[in-house]
Amino acid sequence: MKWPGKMAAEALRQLLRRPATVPYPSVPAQMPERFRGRIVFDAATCVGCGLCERDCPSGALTINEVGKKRYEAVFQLDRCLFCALCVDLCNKRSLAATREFELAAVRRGDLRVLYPAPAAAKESDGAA
Amino acid sequence: MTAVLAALLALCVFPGLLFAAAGGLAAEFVDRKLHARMQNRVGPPWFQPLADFVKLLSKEELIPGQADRFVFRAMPILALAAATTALFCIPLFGPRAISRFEGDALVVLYLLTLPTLSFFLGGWASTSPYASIGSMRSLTQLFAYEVPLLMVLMAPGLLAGSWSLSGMALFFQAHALLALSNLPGLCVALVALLGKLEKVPFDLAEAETEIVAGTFTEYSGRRLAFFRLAVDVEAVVAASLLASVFLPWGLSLPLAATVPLYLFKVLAVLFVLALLRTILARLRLEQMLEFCWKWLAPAAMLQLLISVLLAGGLSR
Amino acid sequence: MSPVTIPVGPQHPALKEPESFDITLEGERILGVTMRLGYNHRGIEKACEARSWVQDLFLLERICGICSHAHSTAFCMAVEDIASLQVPPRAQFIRTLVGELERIHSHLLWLGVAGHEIGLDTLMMYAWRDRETVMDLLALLTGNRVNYGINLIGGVRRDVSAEQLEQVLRSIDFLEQRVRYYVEVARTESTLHQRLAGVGPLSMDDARRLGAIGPTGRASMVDRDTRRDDPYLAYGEVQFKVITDWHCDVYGRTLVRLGELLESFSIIRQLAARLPAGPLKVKAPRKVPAGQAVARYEAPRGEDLHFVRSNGTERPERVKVRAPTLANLASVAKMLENHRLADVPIVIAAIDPCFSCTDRAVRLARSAGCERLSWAELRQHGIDWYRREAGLDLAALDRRLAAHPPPGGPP
Amino acid sequence: MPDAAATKAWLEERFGAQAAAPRARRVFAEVPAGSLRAVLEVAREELGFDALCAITGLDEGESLAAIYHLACAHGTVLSLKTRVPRASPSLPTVTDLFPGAADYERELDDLLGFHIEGLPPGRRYPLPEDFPRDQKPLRKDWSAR
Repeated sequence: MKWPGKMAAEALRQLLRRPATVPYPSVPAQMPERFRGRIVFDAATCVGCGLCERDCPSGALTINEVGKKRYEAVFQLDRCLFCALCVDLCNKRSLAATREFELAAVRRGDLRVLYPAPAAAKESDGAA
Repeated sequence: MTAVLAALLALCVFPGLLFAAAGGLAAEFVDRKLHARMQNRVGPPWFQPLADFVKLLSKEELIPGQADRFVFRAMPILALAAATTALFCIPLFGPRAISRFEGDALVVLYLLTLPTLSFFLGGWASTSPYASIGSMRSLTQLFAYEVPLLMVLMAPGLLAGSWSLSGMALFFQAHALLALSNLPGLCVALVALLGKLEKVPFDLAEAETEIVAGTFTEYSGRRLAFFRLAVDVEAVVAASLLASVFLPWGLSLPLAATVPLYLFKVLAVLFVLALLRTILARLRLEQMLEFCWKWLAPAAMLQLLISVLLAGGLSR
Repeated sequence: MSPVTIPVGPQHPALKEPESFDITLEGERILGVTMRLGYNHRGIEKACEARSWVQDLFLLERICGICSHAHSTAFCMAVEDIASLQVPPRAQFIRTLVGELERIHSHLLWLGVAGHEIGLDTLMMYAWRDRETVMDLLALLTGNRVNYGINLIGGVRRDVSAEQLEQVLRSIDFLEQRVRYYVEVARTESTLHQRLAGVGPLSMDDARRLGAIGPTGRASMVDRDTRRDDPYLAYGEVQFKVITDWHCDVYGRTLVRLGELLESFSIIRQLAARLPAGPLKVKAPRKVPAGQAVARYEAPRGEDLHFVRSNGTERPERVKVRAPTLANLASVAKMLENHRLADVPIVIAAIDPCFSCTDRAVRLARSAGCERLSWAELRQHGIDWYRREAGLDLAALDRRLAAHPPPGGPP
Repeated sequence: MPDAAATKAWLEERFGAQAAAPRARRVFAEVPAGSLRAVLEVAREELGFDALCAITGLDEGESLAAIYHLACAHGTVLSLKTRVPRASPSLPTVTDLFPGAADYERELDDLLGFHIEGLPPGRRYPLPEDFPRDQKPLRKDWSAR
């Protein structure tokens, strides 16, 4: 039997329930373990084979040799499509996908991330 | 001098512009919050309607090049003024309204129709195809819900033998049980009100997915803010009207009791309106006309018949 | 009243993507519809010819945000066909599992959009709330909510663990109960029924003649489903019904989609129960031998066809994508004939259009007599207006923006 | 019920076309442009290939080619290729046989520069109205820069 207002009971039930909305960003969002977020680079283990750079679908990643067997990585986050193919291709596990996804920036320059080569002083750190 | 001051006070504060605007914004908040919670959402904070209003006031106002500038500009003011004026004749916290005279029930109805007419004229004057179609729809709709609404509002008048809202309220203070005979009328009025306030399922005039914003498509900035405020005020005025005509109980109690009672009645009306718009889909124009003439108008006739018979019985 | 033409699109609340329908009306009645497509043409087919096979896989996955798995799987199947790769059964099952989860998410999305188009926003809120469950599942299994990136030529990239399967089954149980509720609502809520029944009719003959596919065709009794007719992945090993409906209108399309949701739940349960053990992928050659292949995939919206031709190099010679919406668009004009303006949004929505898929360079439609402002002029106008009218000085912000133009702005 | 082998045999016998069936439910064949419409029509009437899934346009250097992908209810896909000289790439329309094909044929025109004889008038697809008419992006000698 068709009748208007079949959803009334459901609608009234919702009044007693907590809203389903996740109050992001006041409550941080947790991504699952396999999430493909920002890629991090471990310069210490990189051997500069260039597999990642060759197959990156959007050319977001470049590995530069800065000294003898020392490599730095430059990521263009505005080009990266977060497929994490580079992570799968890396034989030395120098690349890893993180769960970090809040990558918005005001300036395009901020989206260029440099992971310096090991001897170039500090630990590899993120956004400049 | 005091009379002038009192009149000014009534005009600007209570039950004039300030009260109506505050009430309208509060009504919008209640409606939006209930709508959101019934959809399992959080909904806006209490100041959201006010914030929207203030924001719109500060926005740039664009008037289409081909629009009739006078009509385009005047209509939001007319809508707001008409809706606010109607409040003067409605008994709020007691059986007697600020302004009362024989026939004020019809004046209130007329004043409540003016906003719809102003939407029509405003939309028509803006010459955009979306607005024109919205205008045509709002006018067509008007004929569908206005007649049943008028009929059910006449019914208590027939019973009370008065064409004044205050007169009706006074009558039902004396005959509280008789007011129960108007409950079918209340149901009809609630549905008709959805049409008057252009809410789902009768929001054809501003059906977002079909004609963008309908009559309001070309409005922006201040004028849009006034139009939206007018709709809010109309909601609170219409809810007050229904509360005083169909739920007239307890109006002669002391003020400390009538104020919460009034709020309760208005909130109850707003709740039903919010529920209806949450669970129904928008009807098409011809479906709406069919519904109003096939179901709503006969129901209103029935209410009229009940009232006539009862009135006949009383006079005997 | 003389006929008026109203533009629905390229920007319109009823459309989620830019396409343009010019609708000529007499009162509320539609006299004619002209479509203008192509706003989303991004030259992906051309771009594929300049990239390596594996790069193309991820590019093609981004044709569409909703049926991304459909495109990437269809491409993989075509390439594997050319290179004669035997994809391990476990990989086939995982691809099928993700494909069916994608169908659930797409159909629930559609249900919400349909509710919104006819003013029943509550249905949208509920359907999309429930859809979050399947989005979270997809993120859990593949690593992202859309653009799953699970495919690789020759197999899949990620395994599914036993705990994950359990989580999938739990969520499926919940979703099934919700979908049964939506079926109940669709069948009994009269305002909903009034807005759907008899709207956008497409007879079986017309559907066949105009080449309607997917749920649009099946709701007109065109009993075609690539999953059954041309089995691929693991579809040959599971039992399912092809849902058809005789209503031939938007109501029928709703029932077909809801019925397909229930079938998808059953398919997923069968897949979970029979997931074979084994490797996840075989090695794909870098240079695909010369050849050509046609792959068909039953995407949520209908059959997705990929034609791939290789000339034995690292790059494909030609990749052709025919997304389901393009095949269904011809029917839309037919459905709208002599109908009412109020039905336009739901009729367009009812084929579940995905214009990004369809078009795969964005320019403004130029019309005579319009004043056009460039981005810079528009911004300057805003700054001037706020300074004049509201006393707000946005010049400081302007200077900062001038020093660092916002991403995406024109040079 | 036309499976791949039967379809292949039918094409070879009836039209003397070169056909191949590389796997189950897939048939590729080449027919001259002149007999394209006849083959399409007979394939639909006699073998039940009643759905035109897509038309792929190809640039093969000296010539342009179009592949008509036809499907039947039993899952077999018949890909009929026809070649036309690059200098005069003219093909007859099939919109009278398959009314849904108009957009596919417009695409052939827009992206590869086929001339489709008898295509009913309509707006361009998929390129914008103000895109130069002589630029055909999917030809191999065209590049974005």
